[in-house]
Amino acid sequence: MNISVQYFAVFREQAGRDTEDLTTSAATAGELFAEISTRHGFADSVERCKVAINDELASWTTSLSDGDVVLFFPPVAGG
Amino acid sequence: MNISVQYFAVFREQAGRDTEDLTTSAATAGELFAEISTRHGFADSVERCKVAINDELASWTTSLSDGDVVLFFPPVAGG
Amino acid sequence: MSFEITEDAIDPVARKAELDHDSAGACATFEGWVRDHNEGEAVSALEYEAHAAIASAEGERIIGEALERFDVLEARGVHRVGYLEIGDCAVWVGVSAAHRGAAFDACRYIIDELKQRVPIWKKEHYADGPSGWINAVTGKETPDSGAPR
Amino acid sequence: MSFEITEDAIDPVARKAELDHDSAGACATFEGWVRDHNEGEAVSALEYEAHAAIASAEGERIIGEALERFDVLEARGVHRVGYLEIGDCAVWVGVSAAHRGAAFDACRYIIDELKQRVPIWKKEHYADGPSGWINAVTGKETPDSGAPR
Repeated sequence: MNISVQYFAVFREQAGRDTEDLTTSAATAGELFAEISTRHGFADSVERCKVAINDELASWTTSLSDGDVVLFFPPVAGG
Repeated sequence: MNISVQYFAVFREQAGRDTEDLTTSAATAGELFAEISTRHGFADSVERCKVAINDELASWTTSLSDGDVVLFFPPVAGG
Repeated sequence: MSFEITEDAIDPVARKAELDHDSAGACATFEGWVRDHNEGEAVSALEYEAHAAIASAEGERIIGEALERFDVLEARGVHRVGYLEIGDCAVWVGVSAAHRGAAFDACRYIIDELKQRVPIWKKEHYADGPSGWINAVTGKETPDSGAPR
Repeated sequence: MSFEITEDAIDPVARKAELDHDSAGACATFEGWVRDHNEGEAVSALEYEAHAAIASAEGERIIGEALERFDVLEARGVHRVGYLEIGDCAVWVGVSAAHRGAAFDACRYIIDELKQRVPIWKKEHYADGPSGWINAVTGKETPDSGAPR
């Protein structure tokens, strides 16, 4: 399955890139996060982060489909 | 004892005047209020009103002195 | 002077500028506006009366209490008196603090205390009838005979 | 549009005008300012980043929730992104209501939810050292290696 990933804020700096195209066997957004998190050494746990799929907030248990654009958000800190 | 009384808001309208000079035997601000309240038919109870003596907020048990200026305030309603 | 009684239109921008502080991360403000109704009656205007000297002193005292009780940096208040129309700003309160919790709490403390303690009265002018003095305790108007009874 | 992400300086006067309502007796506003310190460190500036589309949609959702939960008339919010200096307004929230309790409660609800839910991040620039991304959950910065580890 081909997925396009986008990184924000500290994730972008830790991954050293804005976006990444990859082939994965991860079934859900959460599985993909775990896979990527290990590779890039993300320090934040899944409970405190958020994921969006194709520009809509999603849950970690959402299934991935071929061609999805997956956005990983580190803990937010507006205001 | 000669006292000068000033009325505000609804008290002024109920008393029909701004100020009033009077001779009283009332020992405290509260006694004076009771005396005046009966005469002018003030509808508000002492618990909800306030008194000031010589331009400082005072309590109903404050003793009166000859020449005091006593201000009677109906329930406040700012804002 | 942290609290003021004024006959002029309140300028929230100028007042808020007095709250500036490099350590401030939060600013909470409250404005009381003349609204078009009270207790089910259509209101056309409001008239505010104050004992300016005592109201100013009591307002200052309340601001001082807020600065002591809450972890805030600056606090200000102003209340307008005279004849106000629908939409006019009758009272403004502003607080700055490092964090938002204290800013909100202090702002609310100040307006709550102002409404209970400061000698200011309002008389409502109704769209369809005579006017009446408002009683903060009950929210209802006090009988207003206009003459001694 | 009740909530907006902007790169421009926030204009609180223009925003507040959108809250006008003849039935409004109360207006509560909150502003988040860039402060000169965080967790004991001297801050020289802040950089805000957002996913604008998702942040706007989530902000709109929060404003909608406030309008449903509280007895308020109008509610608006705006968050600025980009490079901000000490004293700049990063976020503004305003609510009008007939009575002050609902105005305060809704204003606080909106800013609390915005800070928890909207995809906005801030990077602090320190007076004496490198920069760091701030973590709303702990208030501490997240390790920022600047490169994959």
